[in-house]
Amino acid sequence: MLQAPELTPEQIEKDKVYREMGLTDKEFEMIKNIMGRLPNFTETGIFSVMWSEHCSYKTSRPLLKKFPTEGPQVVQGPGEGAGVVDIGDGQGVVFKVESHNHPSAVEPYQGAATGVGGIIRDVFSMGARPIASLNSLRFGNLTNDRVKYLFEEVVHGIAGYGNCVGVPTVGGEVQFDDSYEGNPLVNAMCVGLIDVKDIQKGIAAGLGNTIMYVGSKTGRDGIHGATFASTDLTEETENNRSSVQVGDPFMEKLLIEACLEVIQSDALVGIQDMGAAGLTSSASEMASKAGMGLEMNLDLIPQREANMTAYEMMLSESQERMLLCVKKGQEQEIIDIFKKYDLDAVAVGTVTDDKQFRLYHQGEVVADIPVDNLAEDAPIFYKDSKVPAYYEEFQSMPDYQPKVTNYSETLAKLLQQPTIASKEYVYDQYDSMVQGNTVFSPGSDAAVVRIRDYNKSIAMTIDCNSRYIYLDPETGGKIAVAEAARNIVATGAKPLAITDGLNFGNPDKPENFWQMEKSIDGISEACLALDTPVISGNVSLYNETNDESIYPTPIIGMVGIHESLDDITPSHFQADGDLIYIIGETKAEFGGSELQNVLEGKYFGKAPSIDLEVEVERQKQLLEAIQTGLIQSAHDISEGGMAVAVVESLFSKKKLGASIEVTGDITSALFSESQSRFIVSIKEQNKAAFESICKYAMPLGKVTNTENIQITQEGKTILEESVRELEQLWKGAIPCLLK
Amino acid sequence: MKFAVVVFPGSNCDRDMYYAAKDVLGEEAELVWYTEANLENYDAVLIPGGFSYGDYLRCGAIASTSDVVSQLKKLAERGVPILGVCNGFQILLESQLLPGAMLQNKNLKFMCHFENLIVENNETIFTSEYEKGEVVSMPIAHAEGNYYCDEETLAKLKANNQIVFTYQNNPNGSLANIAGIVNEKGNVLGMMPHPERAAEAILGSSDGLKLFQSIVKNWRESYVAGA
Amino acid sequence: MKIAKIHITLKEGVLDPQGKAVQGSLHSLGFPSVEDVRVGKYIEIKLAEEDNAEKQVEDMCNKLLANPVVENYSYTIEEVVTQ
Amino acid sequence: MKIAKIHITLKEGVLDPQGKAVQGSLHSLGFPSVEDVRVGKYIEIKLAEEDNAEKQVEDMCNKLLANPVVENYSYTIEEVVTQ
Ligand SMILES: Nc1ncnc2c1ncn2[C@@H]1O[C@H](COP(=O)(O)OP(=O)(O)O)[C@@H](O)[C@H]1O
Ligand SMILES: [Mg+2]
Repeated sequence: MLQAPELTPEQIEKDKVYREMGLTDKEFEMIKNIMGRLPNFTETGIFSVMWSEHCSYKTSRPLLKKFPTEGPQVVQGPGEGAGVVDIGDGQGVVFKVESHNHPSAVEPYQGAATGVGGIIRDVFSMGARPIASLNSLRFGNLTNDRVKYLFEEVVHGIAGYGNCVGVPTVGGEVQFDDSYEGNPLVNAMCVGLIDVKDIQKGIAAGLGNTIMYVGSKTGRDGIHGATFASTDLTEETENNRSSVQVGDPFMEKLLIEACLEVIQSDALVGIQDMGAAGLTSSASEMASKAGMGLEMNLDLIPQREANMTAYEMMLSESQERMLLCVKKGQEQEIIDIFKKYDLDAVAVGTVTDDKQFRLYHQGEVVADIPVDNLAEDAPIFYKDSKVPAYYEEFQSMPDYQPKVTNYSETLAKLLQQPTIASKEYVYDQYDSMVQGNTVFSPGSDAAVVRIRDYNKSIAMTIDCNSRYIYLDPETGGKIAVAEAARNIVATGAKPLAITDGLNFGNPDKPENFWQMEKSIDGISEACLALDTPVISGNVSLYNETNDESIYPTPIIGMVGIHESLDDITPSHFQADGDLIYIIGETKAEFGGSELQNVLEGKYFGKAPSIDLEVEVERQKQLLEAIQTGLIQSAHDISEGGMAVAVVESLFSKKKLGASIEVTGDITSALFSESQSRFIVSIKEQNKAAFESICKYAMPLGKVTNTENIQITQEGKTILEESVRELEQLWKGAIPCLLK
Repeated sequence: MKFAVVVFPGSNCDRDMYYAAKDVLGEEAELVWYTEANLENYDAVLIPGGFSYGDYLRCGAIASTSDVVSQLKKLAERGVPILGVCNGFQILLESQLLPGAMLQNKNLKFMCHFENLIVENNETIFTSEYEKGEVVSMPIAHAEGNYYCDEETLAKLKANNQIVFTYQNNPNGSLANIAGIVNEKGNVLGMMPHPERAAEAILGSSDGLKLFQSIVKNWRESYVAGA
Repeated sequence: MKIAKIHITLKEGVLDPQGKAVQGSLHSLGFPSVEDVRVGKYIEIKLAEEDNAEKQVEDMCNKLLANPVVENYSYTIEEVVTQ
Repeated sequence: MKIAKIHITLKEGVLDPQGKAVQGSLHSLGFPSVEDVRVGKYIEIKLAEEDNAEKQVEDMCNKLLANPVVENYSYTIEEVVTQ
């Protein structure tokens, strides 16, 4: 920890102390030029957190520009606390994803909990009521105790915070791979509902207006968290325990209710949460966005610990804090609203017009920085990019041909792969139903939450198959978006927009930067094709341990809308006698497949191919068939292929079975991971109407009442299993690994 | 009929309860902040689930020390229907409006899913619309729903027919599979499962609706018809 | 200033699910000699006023800190010498 | 038989939301003299084997009972005279 006694400006320069704070020599030179003098200790700290990757996107900004961010549905694109899309009736849906990877590696319960808290604050600081949370998790394989501990505690932390704060956790994903062993990923997404007229901005406008502080007191929590999130995890950072913040979901719940009341007051000018880099980033960004300056007296900041320095206060990442800009003279209105919730709103500063970020502490000016340079002029780095050798090798390999002899055994094994197995262990711990609007809880392709008082609901999902992205980042990036959209469409909703959580290794390695570049290309292309612009996102780099990068993991969070509650479509088969169809043709594609992992213990070769035009067409047709009322159930085909998708469609309380007839190569038919495919079931009488809309649909079989899955080829049985037994294997796999 | 939904700091099923009473049931309902509560003007009181005071110390403990609880005690004596669900049940226990205490679930984890309940007693104002022995499906969502009381209390609960709901497959370790109990007088019901989350088919079950309907029907019969 | 150190434990006879779980984990971590585990709370309260501390702490335990249905409490009160 | 009495407390400087809530409640219950509340755990472990108890308890604390990132621990070990 960097601690008092504080060094003089000269010492900071001479001993290059700024390096310990994460600034490079070149950045320090830039700071000297901006300031026209040497920065003092506090100022250097302020620059270091604002110019960290986490706050400034200095490495990723050139790439983020490639994302399509516009469309008639976009009310608010990237740039504010979260993005907003229009869902009609004057309403908008607000959403964003955020990572908390490094804090979760050090203290998994609190790391995950505060990740949830942070993203919820981003959403309600826009003026929206948070209505759903999702999360995307990555761990090493569940074979060692540390990984099990991380997994259990991360889930426990998400539950502990999300359940208490009263936002249903309705969906998510968990995958396991050795590349995440030392560096788990914890990405949390929050979705909010807002009347578009109520959208708030994080601005400090109006000369002389008052800056107010609300929420938890400031302690020495997580000092330098933003910088910490922007460096590799090493033994040393493992021991840097002071970077851990503790969450208080009860305080957050009070803040939600109070802030949603406050936004109705005309005394409020702007509001922002204190996220990464706490007071520093919220205050300076609010002033800079408004084209103003800002002064704060740090003596007035509510403090939890004695003798805090200006540096500590400005860099603290204590949780559950908000910064407000309030019209001068109307402070009391704001104070009274917070009072009801036992919260103190404290005036700590004023808006100025000199565009300086000026801080006083114990009667002295402790920082005086041109605010625009601080908030917006972080250097941009154009990193080198290089095609990794492994990629060229994979591309030149002949197509991988798995050898399967026992289909039953293979299916059973696939169902027990942690990535495929039931995640009930995880989501049973989440309150997925609070607020009383959850139509589809976790376990469905996408979660569905109805919008009260209207005949509509929203579908949401979070997805990323990082193995495909590792094998081929551009194709994998397209697949990630397309797969998210498939999940949304399968429930009967029209995809609207995405948020992205870009998790990568150290960008200074040209191969890592190439993975980023290419996957962003792929994501952008798919977003254009599917008309799902990027409205918000987050970047987390330096996800490495001992020089080993994680798989490139750009997570896609997507939201869609059901134009009528009647469109809501389950993923499970519904009734005996219904016809089962497969939409989309199957090729012998096994690179990056779960089957490859089962047979070879690793992933290699080419990722499955994807044709975005075909993808769009199939999704449109399926959605039309659903909206016409022709579909009983729909489920997308993903890891494990058709056989897994069919049995998953049977894992419900309905006590049904299926008989399936396959053609061609059996291994491909059952286990290939070809893209752009769905399993659907329809009532027999809708056969003709359905076939005329879904051009790519082929009959696959029938729903039966036997609780058996039977797969035949030309009348010959190649697999017959009890659905209940398969379900037990699928449900028991993760609990069993944790024992 | 007019329901009060008492909102404590940290309550989070308050709106769900309010909508169940108002929109689904079509009765009058108001959200009442705990410090501003004058419960005299209501015909029944609903204490919603959530995490009052963050569930810190013990679930419901801090809420049970607030002034509104003394009002609840008076209403309970007067025979006003009081329903506490989940955290509301925990608050009733901590206030000693109902006997017993909650321990952590036996697997030490929060659990959220539908459970089958058996209606053990359909002769209360809360359950008269159910059949005795009827199996109903409602969600649970709690980490501390493992009901405990001493043997003497359990014997009394049984003797007075105070056990209203039991779990068909005990999920949390509750003594005698207890999911919900009433006070001796029969006008205070505490239960861990959420009837308000099971009041509309679109949410997965409408089995909870009859509970609210029972309250309204019995109230109409005793007050409106009698008046 | 005084500091009250309060121990809150589950009554004998009341099942302690957390204690059980900890015991199980300790066994599997290789501590077979563990025969029983009980998990309770330990609360430290700093008191400004000097008079009557005992009565106050007793009251706090009865009114809030312990649930008499399932818990017992005990406490000690120490004088803190302010530096 | 021995009994280990283990106290697990939050490290100084680590936020204790629970302690804060209890403090607020004690104030409104009429105990204004309460200046600070910290809530920790108190664990009692009965140990069969007599040797090496100290080392064992130390190990248990490190491996399972305390989370070294946010918590401190201390313990005493007492001889129990079996009646
Ligand atoms: N990968 C990304 N794609 C699109 N927008 C992004 C991405 N990363 C960040 N953004 C946007 O940049 C803005 C700042 O993000 P961030 O610094 O993470 O927010 P906060 O300060 O609330 O933590 C947000 O509007 C966010 O949506
Ligand atoms: Mg933010």
